Amino acid sequence: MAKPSLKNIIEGALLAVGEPLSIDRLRNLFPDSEMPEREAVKAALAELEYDYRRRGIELKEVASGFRIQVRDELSPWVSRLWEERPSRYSRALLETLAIIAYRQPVTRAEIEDIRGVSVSSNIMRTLQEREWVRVIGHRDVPGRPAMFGTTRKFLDYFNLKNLDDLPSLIELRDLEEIHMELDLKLPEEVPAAEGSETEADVPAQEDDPV
Amino acid sequence: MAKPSLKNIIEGALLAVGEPLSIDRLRNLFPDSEMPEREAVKAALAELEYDYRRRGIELKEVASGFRIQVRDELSPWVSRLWEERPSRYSRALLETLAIIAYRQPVTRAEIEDIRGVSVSSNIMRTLQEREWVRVIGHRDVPGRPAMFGTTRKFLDYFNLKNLDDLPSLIELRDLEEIHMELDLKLPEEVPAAEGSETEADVPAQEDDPV
Amino acid sequence: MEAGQPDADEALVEQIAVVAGEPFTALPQDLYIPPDALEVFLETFEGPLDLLLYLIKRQNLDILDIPIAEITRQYISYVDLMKDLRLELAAEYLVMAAMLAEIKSRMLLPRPAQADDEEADPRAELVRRLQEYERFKTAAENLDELPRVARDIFPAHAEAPERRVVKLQPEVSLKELLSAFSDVLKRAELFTHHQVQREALSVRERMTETLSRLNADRFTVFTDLFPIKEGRLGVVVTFLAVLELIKESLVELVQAEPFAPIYLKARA
Repeated sequence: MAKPSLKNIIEGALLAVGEPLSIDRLRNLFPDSEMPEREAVKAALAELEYDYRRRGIELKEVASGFRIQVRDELSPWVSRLWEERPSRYSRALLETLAIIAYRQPVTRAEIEDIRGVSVSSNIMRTLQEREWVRVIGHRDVPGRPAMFGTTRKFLDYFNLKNLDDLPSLIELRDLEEIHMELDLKLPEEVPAAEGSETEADVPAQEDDPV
Repeated sequence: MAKPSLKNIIEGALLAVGEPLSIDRLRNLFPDSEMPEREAVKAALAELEYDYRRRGIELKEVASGFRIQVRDELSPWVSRLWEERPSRYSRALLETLAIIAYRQPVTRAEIEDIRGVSVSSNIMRTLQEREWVRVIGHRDVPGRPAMFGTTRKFLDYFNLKNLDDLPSLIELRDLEEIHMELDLKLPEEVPAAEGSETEADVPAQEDDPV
Repeated sequence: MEAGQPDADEALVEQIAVVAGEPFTALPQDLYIPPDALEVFLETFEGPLDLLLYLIKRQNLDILDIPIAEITRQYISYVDLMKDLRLELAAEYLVMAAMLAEIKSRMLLPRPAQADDEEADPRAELVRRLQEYERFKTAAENLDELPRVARDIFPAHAEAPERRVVKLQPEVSLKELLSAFSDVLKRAELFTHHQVQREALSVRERMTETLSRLNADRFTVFTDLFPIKEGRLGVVVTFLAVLELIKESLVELVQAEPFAPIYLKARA
């Protein structure tokens, strides 16, 4: 066989690891003297993406790089390979994770403040064991509480490239303003809960001190 | 999207599990009412095999069924995904190498005599595998022990034109004194001499019988 | 596409509890609720804000326009129920009850007319917290609906070709080598009488070179050992090396008769 093409090597490597690889890691498959340019790697990835357009798999860019994954249209069939249903996460865990994702860096006390209940240590441990969340520093207040943030693995797991890809938060409405509007409008015209997709809300490191 | 083809479903399933699936397990991805015939599954597998003929992967039938695998030809590149970080060489190895460099041609017994301890076969093997040291003859004494000398690769690696570029023993002693002075003056600059940061925390693996 | 697979995840969005396989999407309006069902129902609240939000939503009220008196009454009756059922009741529920009671009493007080604009609605803080909580409650639901690895996303992997682990060779700096050697020297001085003296390394090197060129089976012509281009110094070094090799009995020297070519071979 002739020397394998860059595209074939990249495909082989991505399928052999089964997890995302960055462009740099892909370039490092080659000895220094043969290392392809970043542009060449990108071009090969684009070719692969094109090749897969009618296949059962797709190329997806997530936080830690590119990965080949089974198209989600196939999940009804593919998920029958596993007897066990994937585990579900409790609301407490998902709420905690959501607060960390949207409000990072955030301390445990701040999470508890938003949720109105204490956060169990179990949840914090689970999130850290799954490597979705990690301590990214300490707040400079008495007790120096740990501040939490999400990881690249979190983004990979939820198929996201960066935090901006998270669904946007619903907007806060101002009490006074709404009262004035209420006086003018019929109550049913006031949007009850803002739809998420249409909003151009800045989702990630939102920091409104309301 | 239209209903995925049988071929795409099979491809997705094989790549999602990453291990061989039998024809029966592939058929069981479908509810009873939609289960394809064995012949249809075989035909789809043959199509896949054909699709892969110019790719980095291939369809392979093994004892427990069919699996998709990365082509062997890609192994030189793909294997680099699992490169191990290099461990550091032990002090014993470095001393042995230095003695060979300065005292060549030299037998193992002579090295041991200088070091005051025995030299493990492991060390001699490592040095020869690295092609820094080789047997250049045998001393004409009982037992005809091998004599070792350094190679051109050794000089190349240490960026020396010839052995004369190695500091003389007198210079070495001066270097020591200079180092000691440096230790007193600039303690933080000395660790930099100990190789690059990538290997700093890796424990030595050479077994040193000292 | 959802047709084929049982839906695992819409669950918590709409339904409140599943009792004996039956989803409850609203609390029965009549007072009597089977105790088991009630217990499960009450346990699904994630805290006082969640319970309050439920009470408000159940009546299609706007968060911004809560009838405090009514909501407080309902809230307290739920908290009492939880106490009666000896559910583990987080202290936060009681704190919220006190807060509601306080807001209620402040709402009842007549507000001075001129202070109307400046004095905030006593509900403001509660509304802020409820809204904030609702945002993240929704965000959590959205997060739960995102495609997720192992549930909706299956990373593709194929059997790797023979998994050879490539071991990289350790790096060594010349300084390390030298420092190792000076250690040896120090020890050698301490433990033995072995004198390591200054030596012309070029001779040592040439010894190694010469020896490796020589064959044990075959003689080499003496003059072939001297590379002309190295000049006089090269000749001297090589000559010294050969002498040293002879002294150490490493090579054999043969000359058939005077002035005949000299041959060398390594000692077998």
